[in-house]
Amino acid sequence: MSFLGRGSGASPGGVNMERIEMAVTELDTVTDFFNRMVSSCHNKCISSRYAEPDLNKGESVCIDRCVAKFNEVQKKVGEKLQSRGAANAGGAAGSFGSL
Amino acid sequence: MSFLGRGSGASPGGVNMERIEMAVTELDTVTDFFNRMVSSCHNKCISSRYAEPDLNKGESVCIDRCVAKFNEVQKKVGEKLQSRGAANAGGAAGSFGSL
Amino acid sequence: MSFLGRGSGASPGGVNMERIEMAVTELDTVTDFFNRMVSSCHNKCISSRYAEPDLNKGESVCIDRCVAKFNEVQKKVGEKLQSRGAANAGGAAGSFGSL
Amino acid sequence: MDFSNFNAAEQAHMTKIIEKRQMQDFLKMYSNLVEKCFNACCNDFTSKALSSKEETCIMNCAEKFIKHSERVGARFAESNAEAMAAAQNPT
Amino acid sequence: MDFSNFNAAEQAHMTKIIEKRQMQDFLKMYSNLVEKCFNACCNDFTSKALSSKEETCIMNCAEKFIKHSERVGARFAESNAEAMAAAQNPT
Amino acid sequence: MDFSNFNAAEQAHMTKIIEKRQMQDFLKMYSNLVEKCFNACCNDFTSKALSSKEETCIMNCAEKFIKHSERVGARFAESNAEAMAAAQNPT
Repeated sequence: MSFLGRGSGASPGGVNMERIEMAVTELDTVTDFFNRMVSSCHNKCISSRYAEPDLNKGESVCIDRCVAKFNEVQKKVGEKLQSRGAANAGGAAGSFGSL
Repeated sequence: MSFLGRGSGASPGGVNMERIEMAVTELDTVTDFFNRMVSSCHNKCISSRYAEPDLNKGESVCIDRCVAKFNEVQKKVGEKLQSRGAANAGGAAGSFGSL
Repeated sequence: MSFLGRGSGASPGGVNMERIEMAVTELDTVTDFFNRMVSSCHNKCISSRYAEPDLNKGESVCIDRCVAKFNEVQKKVGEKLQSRGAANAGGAAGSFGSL
Repeated sequence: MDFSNFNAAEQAHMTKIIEKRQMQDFLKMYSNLVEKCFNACCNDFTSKALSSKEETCIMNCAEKFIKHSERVGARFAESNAEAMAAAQNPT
Repeated sequence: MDFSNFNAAEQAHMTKIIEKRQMQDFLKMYSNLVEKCFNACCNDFTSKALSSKEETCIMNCAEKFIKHSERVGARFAESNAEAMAAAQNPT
Repeated sequence: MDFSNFNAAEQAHMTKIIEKRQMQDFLKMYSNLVEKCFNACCNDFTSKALSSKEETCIMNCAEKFIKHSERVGARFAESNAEAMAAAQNPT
């Protein structure tokens, strides 16, 4: 996105590209998080026999609890990353010599 | 891509960016679909012992049928999504409060 | 990236976009490779019981060997792709009629 | 997400980007659904046609996945709304 | 896909994008192949060198995956060609 | 990677892109970690609260994954350094 070569500040038309980029990163992050939640809770709660098209009672209750737990895990992992100092968690930084 | 800030209409050089963007989305969609087909049929048809480098008769026949079935599934799922109204299928729209 | 419509050559500010694009492709490739290595070696070496927060001796040794083997596999597969002629390996080229 | 501090031009820009993302997300969900239901329902490759049993499984799988996504989306929206309310009215 | 209604400038643009995508797809296929064959063939971590058994498995895995992709690609192209023909000559 | 043949403007450009990628990679690692540890540790959905056993598992999982990534990163950097040295001083 920074490809656009118009760093910060307003560009023609009054659009601050940096602000837009940050909003897009946030949007993509929430979407990715949501998709992983859908996929994980599907694995945990939905029987793969597919005998009927509707969620049964057990599946519905499981989904509700699964979403709550997934959110809890997100908080716990976030705390852990913060306590460790987010920046050096990747392990990849600076490790790119040559392929 | 709309990042470019040149919505519809022809831009300098006579390139209609909207048309290009749609073609790129189509290209990416077909590529994604093809890659999932390759991966799924590999899981279904190819033994993971890797005793020889060539596809044997059974694997070859399995691949041909797998591609046909995968295409059928694509049609069935497409019909289902259309009958349900494609737009509200995601479940995510509007659900982005804050992370 | 070529979306920018400024092919080769220097653009305003003296930035050669083609060169930047290639560097970004390289960066993304190394990152993708590293992430797959992390994930594969995690599957091979780390017990999923999570009884303690530290890597034990066996896990640490396993990781070191896993990285070495993963690099070896990368070389072997690279040689295979080169000997086959990289270009026609995908199988997808030209197969895009319509979805 | 809150775009209320965006000016009109920026909001218009975001709207276009969000529309594009929604189309991409829908297409990705579509191929994900094909892959998931194919993997769960098709295990017999003695024929290239879908058996009626496989077809029923596919239709149930797709329908159920959509209902599942909707339910997860509803719960997720609720928890986000609660989190925002809590952030604005700390006790 | 059909770009016949694109003007010359647009076709040139698409060609560049397609070339870039092909390189990216190739690189992704490469790392995917490394991951897949490593996961299928390497299960012994008592040594850091590949055993000759592992090496044979890796080479067969890579060769077989490429042949598999080519066969899927050929069948996929045929079914797309049929679908296009059917769309142009409805009975 | 070697950007020494880049001019100042190009290096500045790359720095911004790399910073953006690092933030994206961190966010992706974060959600990946949530998914992985949730899948490994949460198997009981008779309650919506995390049990203390699940919580311990989550914290160990996250900590261990980070240490694992760091170790893989260190070994990867070493092997890249060796490969570069070998390329510059062929025997």
